[in-house]
Amino acid sequence: MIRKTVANVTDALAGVKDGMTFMLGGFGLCGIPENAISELVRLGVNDITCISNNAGVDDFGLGLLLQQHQIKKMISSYVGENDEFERQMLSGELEVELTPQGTLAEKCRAAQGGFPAFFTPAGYGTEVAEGKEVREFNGKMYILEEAFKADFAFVKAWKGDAAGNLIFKGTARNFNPCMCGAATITVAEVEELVPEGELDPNQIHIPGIFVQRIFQGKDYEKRIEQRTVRQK
Amino acid sequence: MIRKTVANVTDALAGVKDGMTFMLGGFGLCGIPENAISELVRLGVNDITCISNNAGVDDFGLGLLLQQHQIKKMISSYVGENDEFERQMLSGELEVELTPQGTLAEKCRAAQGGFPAFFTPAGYGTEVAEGKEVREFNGKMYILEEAFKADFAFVKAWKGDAAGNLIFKGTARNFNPCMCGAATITVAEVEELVPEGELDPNQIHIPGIFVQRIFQGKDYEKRIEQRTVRQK
Amino acid sequence: MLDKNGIAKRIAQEVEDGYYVNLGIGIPTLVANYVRDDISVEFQSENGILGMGPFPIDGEEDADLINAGKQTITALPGASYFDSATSFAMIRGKHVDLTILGAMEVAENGDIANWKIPGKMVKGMGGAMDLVASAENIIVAMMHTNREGESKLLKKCSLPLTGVGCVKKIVTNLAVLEVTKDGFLLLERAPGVSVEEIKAATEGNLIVKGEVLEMSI
Amino acid sequence: MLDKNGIAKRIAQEVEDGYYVNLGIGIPTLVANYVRDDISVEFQSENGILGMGPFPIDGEEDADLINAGKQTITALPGASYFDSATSFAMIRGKHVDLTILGAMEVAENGDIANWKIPGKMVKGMGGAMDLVASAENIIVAMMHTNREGESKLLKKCSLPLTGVGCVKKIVTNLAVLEVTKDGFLLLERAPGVSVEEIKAATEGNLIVKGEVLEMSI
Repeated sequence: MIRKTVANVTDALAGVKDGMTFMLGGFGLCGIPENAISELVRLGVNDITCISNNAGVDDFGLGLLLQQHQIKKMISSYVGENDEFERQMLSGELEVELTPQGTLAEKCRAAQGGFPAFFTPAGYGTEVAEGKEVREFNGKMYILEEAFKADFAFVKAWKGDAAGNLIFKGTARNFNPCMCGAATITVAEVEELVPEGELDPNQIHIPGIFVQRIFQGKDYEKRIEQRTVRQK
Repeated sequence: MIRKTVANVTDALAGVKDGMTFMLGGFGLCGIPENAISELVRLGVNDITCISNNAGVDDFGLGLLLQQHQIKKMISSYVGENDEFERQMLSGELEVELTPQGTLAEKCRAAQGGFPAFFTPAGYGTEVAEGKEVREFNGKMYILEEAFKADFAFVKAWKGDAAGNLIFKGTARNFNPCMCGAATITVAEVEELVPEGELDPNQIHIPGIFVQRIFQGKDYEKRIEQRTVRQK
Repeated sequence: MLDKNGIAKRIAQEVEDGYYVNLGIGIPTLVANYVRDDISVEFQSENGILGMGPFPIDGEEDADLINAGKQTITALPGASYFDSATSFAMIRGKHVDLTILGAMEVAENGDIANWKIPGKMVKGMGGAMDLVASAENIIVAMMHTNREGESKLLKKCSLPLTGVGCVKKIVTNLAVLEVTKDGFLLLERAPGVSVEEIKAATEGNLIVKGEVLEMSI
Repeated sequence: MLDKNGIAKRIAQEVEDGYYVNLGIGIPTLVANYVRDDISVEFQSENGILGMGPFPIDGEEDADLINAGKQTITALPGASYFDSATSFAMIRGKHVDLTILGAMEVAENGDIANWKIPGKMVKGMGGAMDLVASAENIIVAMMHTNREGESKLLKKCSLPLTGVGCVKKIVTNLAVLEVTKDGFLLLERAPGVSVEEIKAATEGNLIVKGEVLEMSI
């Protein structure tokens, strides 16, 4: 077994530099790599490009990096929950590339799987298609989208082992598996690092080959963005 | 919950006709839809096109359909275990389209996921690339491959439920998940049809939305092609 | 005239037995509350769940279980979780039978705009562009006019598009309309709303054929 | 001169700590037996397992657990199973560090042919075309000549290609060779084999620089 375990978040983020491109898993605040984000704030790396479906909220998630003006460019599908984001974007401080959510996921998977490009119908006839190749297949129009390129992918899983195998939980899975192996170095933080051989090989969501470093995360807040309930 | 259960293999294959294109899961004899194959033999449908990684052996798997000369065309990556296959191919009785294994898998997944085409490096500079678009991305050459089109996909899973959710076992998984939802109708046969709600939603390999019909298979032989062992 | 729940209630009538349905944020989310309980339907949320259930009972919220609107939810028996690429394989691959989403503007040719007001508001398209480019059956839930009373059913969208020629049906607070090659065909009036009122609130070409019945909800 | 196990033994020396390795059918499969046990290596089989172990103990074979050669195998702690699309994502995405496969012919420019003899034999390429088109580190395990004594290390392949300019290193029963832009660079001789014998058995351009040492296995 090839061991991927590192001692802590600092070791996990070794090599992170200004100007790099990062992928960050999560949907809203669900399944975000909280430890990696905190460490990026602590390290104070600047001029970064973040590929992440959302941009967090003002005081949590990627919002923490926005507060410190560490982000130069965001590549996301939906950023509607963050006032500071909207302010920086409309003022021109922040460069923003909005990408359809399914295209965002597939551009990650293309990078993971060695596909340079793929055709998708999403965005045909819209701003998203501008400057991109358009082609008809079987009477329907598609646009050509290219794989992402990133230096680090930061993902959050539920359980993991020393081999880097990952299991996600509920809808905290979202973009996390798609980003594993889609960057030069994939860093996985897990709620529970289990002894080797404990995970059923049949139930692993992401095989360790897609992960370079894994560590036991801590102090997860797992903040809920929209607490909605019904009465019994 | 939307119920996909049908009573037996005969109901599961309702609508199967001469001249159709079928996808069949499995790698070698591992994870093949034994019940569906037997029923295809019984029905005697002819002039069929089969998309399957392998062609079985002379007296099992797809070899049973070859014996009856039911197959007009095979789309496979490796057919080296079947003498009758080689005979029919070299004599010109059988049309054969050999496709790189990773391309075969992705052409299934493209059909499943609504991608009309994708670029892959496999086969560049070889016979496989003949007549196909070639393009350079980042200094490397790729060829454009299109999604499969099929009428039925026959897959075999380990466990399934009435919603059509599937869990595969070991390396019997192989092409089966890739073919689910990649044809007009996906038929899943399972070793164990479990009561609804029994499968952990976190451990489902294929969500039921990709499956139209599911049934409890029977009399699985699960033949081993190359029994290799070591001494204790 | 319908309120938001009324719109949701009317749209719920469009949901058929055996449908997989994707509900957008806002009014569409309410549709789940009104689907007949004698049919089998599964709700897909593009963040990665099929078989979504109602909101959790107070105290049983799970941070790892939300819908695309970031609301806490539950999972029903037969549910499954999956990653975002698989989720959009369901959508792009036409495995989802019905998509219900909101809109800022719809044009008489079926174009839709719902993600951006240049210079003012940019929330992003989320999964909407994938949904409208892929789905064969799209129903838009929206108010017929904006706060200034201006029509949102237009000859041509003024805002950046989300998708082209994709909307099939629209349910507003005033009416049910079908998008045809000649424009908005008026199918039903909301209770107490006249054809004239609907005409006045519709900038795009409105087609009225024979008597238009009041919807029953 | 080496036998098949000797070739496998020599190739095993190329396997480094932390490598994910894909082994082809035939001689490559034997390599697993000779990898040093003080390094960590994981074997990937393209039919859907990472962390492949040795053959099962007699009586413990599992029909649902095979390798790409259809042989029964076992899984080691830390193993995982996955579908074919994911398996080739590992391969195409360059996550596999070393690919070892057999060949019918290799050309001095690194072209390889191993899937078809027109009109005679067509087994198919299996995963080989994906592997050779994607891998950055490919070692070919083969006999230096065919049964008729003709060289299989050619100026140009005569059989239909599996991949172009992709082979980096070749280990045969006679020698270890590196594919360079000028041809086959002779790195090592098999025990008891002379440079002249290797020259005679190599149709493609053979480069001999200085003294060529005998390999130590």
